[in-house]
Amino acid sequence: MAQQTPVAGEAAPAPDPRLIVTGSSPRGLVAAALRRLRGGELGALPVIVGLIVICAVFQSLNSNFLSPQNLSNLTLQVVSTGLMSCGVIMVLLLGEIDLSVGSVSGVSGAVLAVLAVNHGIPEVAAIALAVLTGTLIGVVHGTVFAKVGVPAFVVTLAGLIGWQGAQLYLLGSDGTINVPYDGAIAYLTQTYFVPAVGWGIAVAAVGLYAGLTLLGERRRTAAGLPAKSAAEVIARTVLLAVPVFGGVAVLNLWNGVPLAFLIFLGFVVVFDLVLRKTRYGRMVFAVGGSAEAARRAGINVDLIRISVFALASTLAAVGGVLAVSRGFAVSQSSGSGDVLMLAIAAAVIGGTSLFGGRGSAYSALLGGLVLGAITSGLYLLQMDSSVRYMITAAVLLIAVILDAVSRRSRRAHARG
Amino acid sequence: MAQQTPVAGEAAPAPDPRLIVTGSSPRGLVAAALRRLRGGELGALPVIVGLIVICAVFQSLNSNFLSPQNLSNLTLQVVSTGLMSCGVIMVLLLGEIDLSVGSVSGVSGAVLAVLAVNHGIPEVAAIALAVLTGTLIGVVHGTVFAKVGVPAFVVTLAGLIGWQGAQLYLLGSDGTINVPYDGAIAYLTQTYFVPAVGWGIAVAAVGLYAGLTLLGERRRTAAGLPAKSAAEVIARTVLLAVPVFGGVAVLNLWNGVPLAFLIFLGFVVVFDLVLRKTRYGRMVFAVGGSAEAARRAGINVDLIRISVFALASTLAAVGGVLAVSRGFAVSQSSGSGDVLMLAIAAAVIGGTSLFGGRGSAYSALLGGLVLGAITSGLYLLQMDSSVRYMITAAVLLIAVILDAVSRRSRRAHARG
Amino acid sequence: MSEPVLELSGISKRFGAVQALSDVSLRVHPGEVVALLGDNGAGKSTLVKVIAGVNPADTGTLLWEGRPVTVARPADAQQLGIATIYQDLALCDNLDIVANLFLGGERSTAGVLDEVGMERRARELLDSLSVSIPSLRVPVASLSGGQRQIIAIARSLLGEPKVVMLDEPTAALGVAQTAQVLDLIERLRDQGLGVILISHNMADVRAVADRAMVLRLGRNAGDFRVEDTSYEEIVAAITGAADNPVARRAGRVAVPGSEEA
Amino acid sequence: MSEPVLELSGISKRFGAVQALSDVSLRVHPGEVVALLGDNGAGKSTLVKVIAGVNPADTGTLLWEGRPVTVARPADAQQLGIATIYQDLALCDNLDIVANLFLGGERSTAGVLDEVGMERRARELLDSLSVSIPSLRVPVASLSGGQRQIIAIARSLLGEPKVVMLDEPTAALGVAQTAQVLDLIERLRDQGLGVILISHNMADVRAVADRAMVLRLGRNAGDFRVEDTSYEEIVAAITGAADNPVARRAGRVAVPGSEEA
Amino acid sequence: GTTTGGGGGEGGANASVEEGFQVGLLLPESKTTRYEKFDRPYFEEAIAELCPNCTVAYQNADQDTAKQQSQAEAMLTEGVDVLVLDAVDAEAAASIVQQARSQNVPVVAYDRLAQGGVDYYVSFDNRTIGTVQGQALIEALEAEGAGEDPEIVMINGSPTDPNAADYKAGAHEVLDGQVSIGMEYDTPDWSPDRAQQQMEQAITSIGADEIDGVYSANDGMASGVIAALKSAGVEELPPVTGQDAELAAIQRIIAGDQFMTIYKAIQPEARTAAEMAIAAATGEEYDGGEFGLVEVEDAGGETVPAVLLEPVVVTEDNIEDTVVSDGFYTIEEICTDAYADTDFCTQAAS
Ligand SMILES: Nc1ncnc2c1ncn2[C@@H]1O[C@H](COP(=O)(O)OP(=O)(O)OP(=O)(O)O)[C@@H](O)[C@H]1O
Ligand SMILES: Nc1ncnc2c1ncn2[C@@H]1O[C@H](COP(=O)(O)OP(=O)(O)OP(=O)(O)O)[C@@H](O)[C@H]1O
Ligand SMILES: [Mg+2]
Ligand SMILES: [Mg+2]
Repeated sequence: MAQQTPVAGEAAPAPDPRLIVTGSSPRGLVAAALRRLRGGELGALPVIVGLIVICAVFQSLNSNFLSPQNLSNLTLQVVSTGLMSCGVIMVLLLGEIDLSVGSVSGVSGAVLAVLAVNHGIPEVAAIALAVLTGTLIGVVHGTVFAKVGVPAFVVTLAGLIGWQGAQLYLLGSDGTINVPYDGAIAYLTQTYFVPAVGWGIAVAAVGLYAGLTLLGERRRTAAGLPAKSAAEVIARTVLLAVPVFGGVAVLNLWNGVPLAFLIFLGFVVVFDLVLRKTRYGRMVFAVGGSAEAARRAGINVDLIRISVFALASTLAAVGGVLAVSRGFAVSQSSGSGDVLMLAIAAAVIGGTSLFGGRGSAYSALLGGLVLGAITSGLYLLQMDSSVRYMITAAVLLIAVILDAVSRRSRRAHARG
Repeated sequence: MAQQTPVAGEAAPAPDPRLIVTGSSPRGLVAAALRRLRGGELGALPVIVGLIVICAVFQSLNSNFLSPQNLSNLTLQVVSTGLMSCGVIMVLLLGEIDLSVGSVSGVSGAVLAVLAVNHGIPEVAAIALAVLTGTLIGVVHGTVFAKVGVPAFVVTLAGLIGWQGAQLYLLGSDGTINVPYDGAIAYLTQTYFVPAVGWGIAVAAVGLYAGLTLLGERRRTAAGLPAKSAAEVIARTVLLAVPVFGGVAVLNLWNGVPLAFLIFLGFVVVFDLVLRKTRYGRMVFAVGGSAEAARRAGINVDLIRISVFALASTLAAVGGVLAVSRGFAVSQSSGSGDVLMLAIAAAVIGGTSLFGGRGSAYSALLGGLVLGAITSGLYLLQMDSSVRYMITAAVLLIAVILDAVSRRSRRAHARG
Repeated sequence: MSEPVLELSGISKRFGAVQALSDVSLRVHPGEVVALLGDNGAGKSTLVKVIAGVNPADTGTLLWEGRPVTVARPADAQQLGIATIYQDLALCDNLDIVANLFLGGERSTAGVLDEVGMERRARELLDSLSVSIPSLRVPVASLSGGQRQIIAIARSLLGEPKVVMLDEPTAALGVAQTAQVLDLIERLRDQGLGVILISHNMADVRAVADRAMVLRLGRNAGDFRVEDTSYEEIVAAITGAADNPVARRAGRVAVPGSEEA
Repeated sequence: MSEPVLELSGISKRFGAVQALSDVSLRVHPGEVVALLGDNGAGKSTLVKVIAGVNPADTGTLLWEGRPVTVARPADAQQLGIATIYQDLALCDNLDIVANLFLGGERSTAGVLDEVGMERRARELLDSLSVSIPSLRVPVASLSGGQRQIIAIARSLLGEPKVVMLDEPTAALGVAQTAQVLDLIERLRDQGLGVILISHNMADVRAVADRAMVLRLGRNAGDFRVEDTSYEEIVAAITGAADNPVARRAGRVAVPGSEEA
Repeated sequence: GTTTGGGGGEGGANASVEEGFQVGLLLPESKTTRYEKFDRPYFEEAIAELCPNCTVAYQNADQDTAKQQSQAEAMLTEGVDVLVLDAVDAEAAASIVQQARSQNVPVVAYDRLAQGGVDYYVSFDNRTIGTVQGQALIEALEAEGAGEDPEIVMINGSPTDPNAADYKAGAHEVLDGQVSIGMEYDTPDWSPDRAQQQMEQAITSIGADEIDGVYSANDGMASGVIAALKSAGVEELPPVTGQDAELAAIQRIIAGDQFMTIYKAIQPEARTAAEMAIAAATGEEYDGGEFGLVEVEDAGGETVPAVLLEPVVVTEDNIEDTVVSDGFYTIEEICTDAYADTDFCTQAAS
């Protein structure tokens, strides 16, 4: 029974023979993509497909849906909640939750309006102070959570209630405060760039992406590490260029690229880079993956937690400022209602896990667009609220089912 | 340098010498309690202390707070959300979340009113159908979550929106539907037991507890297992008897023990027993602790998940029925607003973890009473909404800080 | 020899870009201890999970007592009579020791748990494995690595399996506990069970195994009768080379009791 | 002998109702490998966590190069120059191999990670430990038990520690990898580092350790020079009895290569 | 054995003005300005004047039916002698009325006719308000010469707020047939942000130039509507309606952005409620004072003696005669820096 079939010995540094490598030929790229599709490692693709399906359906029901004007509105409609989502994502990456973002956006908006309108402080200074208010609030939340040990859910629930009280208190009995149509505040959402600027930004963005990626891959090759081929970089650049240039072209057909949307995109890109490319981002993921492992690695877990809550509230405040800018007013109901739910939902729909350590800043953009598109489309179709609610629910489920199914196949592979 | 200090050998079955055993003398019990206090293993104690502090403060500010009438009202005020909380706890134990409980309670209430009032179906049958509606909804949620793999957050968010739509649709343009003041529905919350019945129930409950515990401990002793001493059982019985008899005495000073509160207590006790004493409850904890370990142990994880969501929605429906009973009406806003947040918050404040596998059905009772007491007390003190919101937030934090601090010391001991 | 109780052939399993198992076959007879050997990452645990239904194979067939069966879920494997001790133990950290021991197989009457019976049985079982655990009612999260491993091993003895798979069961165990587990494996063999033992400890393998099956980079790399094979031969099959760090180290150091036979 | 780099005395630690350590002392000199031995649950890992600042002691003093220090957090221990490999590895399952290797000590310029540099260094390090890992960019959750352990070991080599504590470092390792790690420990000793090695494998201990410190039920139970002490003496100290399962098993079976020297 | 129903409690028609007693005031929400800024202070003033020894207990329900019920219970616990109830949901308020009755505490329905047999009722009728808003919009459209069949957008209140349905029904009564309704929305939570988004979709769908007027059920949503129109680059805003006479709305009116708002002369309403409350608590008959008493029938078929007040349309032309002369707002409050150079403020300053 003793039989022996020795395998040919290999030097350790040789690539592992079990690793399935696909060439860099177009066929190889497609094969790799297909494999990832079957393996459930699709990243954001299912949600993007979901978004495209939603758009196609609404467009077929109402031809105004994909009109430049509607798309232009859509970009502005998603900005405020999208920014809050961006902050929520940071907190979700930690494996925690922030219920206060809506109230913080409301109270920051109230601070802004009270300072700028009632106290006559220059609008730019008022904006800065409003955002700072958000930061301070976040530091308080983070400290109570990290240092005292109150669960984040309870801390931010108290924030949700308490800051709403502060907002009512600040606005006092007058309630709504109007802000001028022509100041720095209004400028934030009322500015559109002329076509040339839009094209310039698009070219710069795509160019930068291609350039930096190529450079990075070249450094990897030089260091003897596996790197993406030039063909793959080009393919990726093209995949990025299509929506960017397409978007700019469509927006230029209406008023141009809106400043507010660029601000939102800017935050998303910066947060994505911070999360993926910096020590700080690495530490956030580490704490979210295993706070104890991070602590044992010498990471100051408390500091990371406090800073993340501070960032989340800061972004909520920025979102609040943009909401004031867009509505030319702050009222007692600013930031309440379904704002919180939408901000968290956008993050989750975009693919960020509620359980920590997995997600990306782009979830805010994608999830926000999915939710924005659903609302926008249903308003265009004009239905009874009851029907609208039910259809929203159905579309929401459909938008994530593709993602869920692919994730499920991934889950079946996970080590338990 | 070779020195050897052998330790005296011990037979394996002897109790481990490192285990610190305290006698069953009163002093021993107190010592054990103090040790657990320092070790942070306090269970529900910090929250109970928080509740007592809240009550003392409000009573000192307004002497009506602890009046029999107010306490009687308080018991009824916590019932509906408390029942929802009870269901939420099951879902939290799984490590998931259910955002739909408010909407499910609303839609069940609407089903109840439409059937009983508009269609003239007997009220008892309508109640049964309304609760069944909840169960079916829960099965749908659970199935989409467990089988399709959509995250529970998204499924129940869709539920939150969709079932509210269904509620609006059911109520139609009429909006609010009133239910009779004297039918089976109203009976649920309008019934108070005469003093004798209240005392009877109290005696039966305490007696049962003492009897069953003694019996259980005797069986353990017979089996040669470590058991609680009779002194400890007596001490525990006394600790239970004080609030039970006290509560009955106070409630009897007003209208008597309310049926609705007994229903709530009944659900809490039954769920607690199910969770701690049955195979089903064990499996729920196992799935919440590690779904993969549970699966490998041969547990049908999907079935557990579906059943838990079904239970949560069923309880939400029961809560909805009691809300209708208490308000004599169902309206388009039933179940919306902060109902959801309160239901989840009660569970978390009561000590159930958001991360699964840790908690108890009593959280619903304790957390519900904390929230109810805060609200009730602040109403008695009559403040501006803005101030009331801020104080609610502050009191909420205070109520859990003791728990948080003790938990933090426990956390420092946890294996990472 | 009797008919194999479990026979696998052509098993392949892929995770993303990694082909963890390619065309692997394995045979276990009743009353036989088969050691599954291989370098780190060779695919041993993956094979165990395939058999246990945790991660079903992409392709390949599984014969149980001669009949082809499909094992799609862990419950299927348990039904057949396969008990598994996983390398990562698969315990529920929030549950106490008794609850973990009986997980999925709780003793109950009409759904109500028989806590007293379970605790007594647990106490007996753990005492027989000579492990000292202060209290049976603490969550397993607070146990030491070896204590956890003993819990996982004890668990597999509660059913009435026909095949037991142990994935590095003694990795975290003390010398006394290891000896007990080796005794246990021999008892299982004597009772006519098929045993699959994964271990990196050649001494343990040589002590209890009848046959050694070597995996290398996800493929079969040899099948030896342990009695007839030298330590060096097996190590060479595992590392895939006669010149390996073990041999090099053995040539350099000469400490009494180092693992070469 | 030189001044101890690390010296503990009177260390006690309690978890709830369990007194895990009572009045324990320990000494490590530079260039010395101290084996910390004991049965499962004896308190070895607890002692390591006390030294590493993960679970600070209730009472007791800690001298570092003769000075009394307090180690309240893991970062404190790292600052002193103590590198630790934990029994439960303490990896972030969601991060990839490179990220885990450099966790807490990322190479970066102005906060921006130097991924290329880190990945190259990681590749070198892992190759030197002769472990085969298909790709460095997969989350460690998907690695085999031994691969994870190697990651944790490699991690401790990245800093410039003065004392390295290894809590059962070779438990999940293959024969080749174990040999590499033993070589590594010897290299560390030769570089003048103090090493605390926890292992249940007596062969490994005898191969590399200079001194053996035995814990039993949370108390010191012997301190031996490995060269001068027999296997039986150490096992007796660990199990607390001359008549123990190991001795019984040794008397019963006689398989070539079983662990008695 | 069980006993059904409440019992006990003091109160009832035996209090006296000389000794004083406690009046409970229950208001529905704090997110529109009027309740905390006007209703409550006016009511407290009136009580202080009419019954100096009386005290007023006050609660605000934050638009939550269950909360209002709890608040009412707290007041009954406190032992109030009469409840003045502005119901979140007039129908669902029946349970409060029921409970008060069982403790012999009379109830005055304030602003909204709570069901269940209240003792008195004073209000601006919700449906009438909708009618008045719609009428004003039609007149404005005619004045602007919008021509045949003008196209409007309707932004109604919250689908979960029963009062919103009343406004909506009242407005439809006059608007249907007179104008064509291009788009119509119910706005969750009365949210200005939602109103803005809905308006943007309406603009996309209809085209900014095609919209001749906008019916917005309240001032908050009007602010969102105007923001949407402004953002779409509309220079000449079509008439936009409102309700509540919020300060911000008055300012938008003088700036020419909003066409009208509904001003409810809250002072007389609050004073009437105070008079009714005192009468009910002391067991006297209330005669209706200067407005006269009418009888209305609630949904349960019970007749309730009531005072019905007329809502006032506020446009740029009558600001001074309404909100300013009533002391609702001062010129200084209205004419902040941002509005100093509007026609209204320059005139007022001169
Ligand atoms: N869920 C998974 N996803 C991706 N790759 C995986 C997964 N599970 C295992 N692998 C890969 O498959 C290979 C085999 O892993 P396996 O756990 O079977 O090794 P092993 O032989 O048990 O090693 P060890 O002796 O270290 O336990 C490894 O390279 C591992 O990275
Ligand atoms: N966080 C904790 N909470 C409660 N008890 C604990 C905790 N950590 C360890 N213990 C207990 O302390 C004792 C010593 O555990 P420790 O992990 O130090 O053992 P060990 O010597 O490392 O054993 P092994 O060889 O099995 O790893 C055990 O009885 C264990 O149950
Ligand atoms: Mg393995
Ligand atoms: Mg250990």
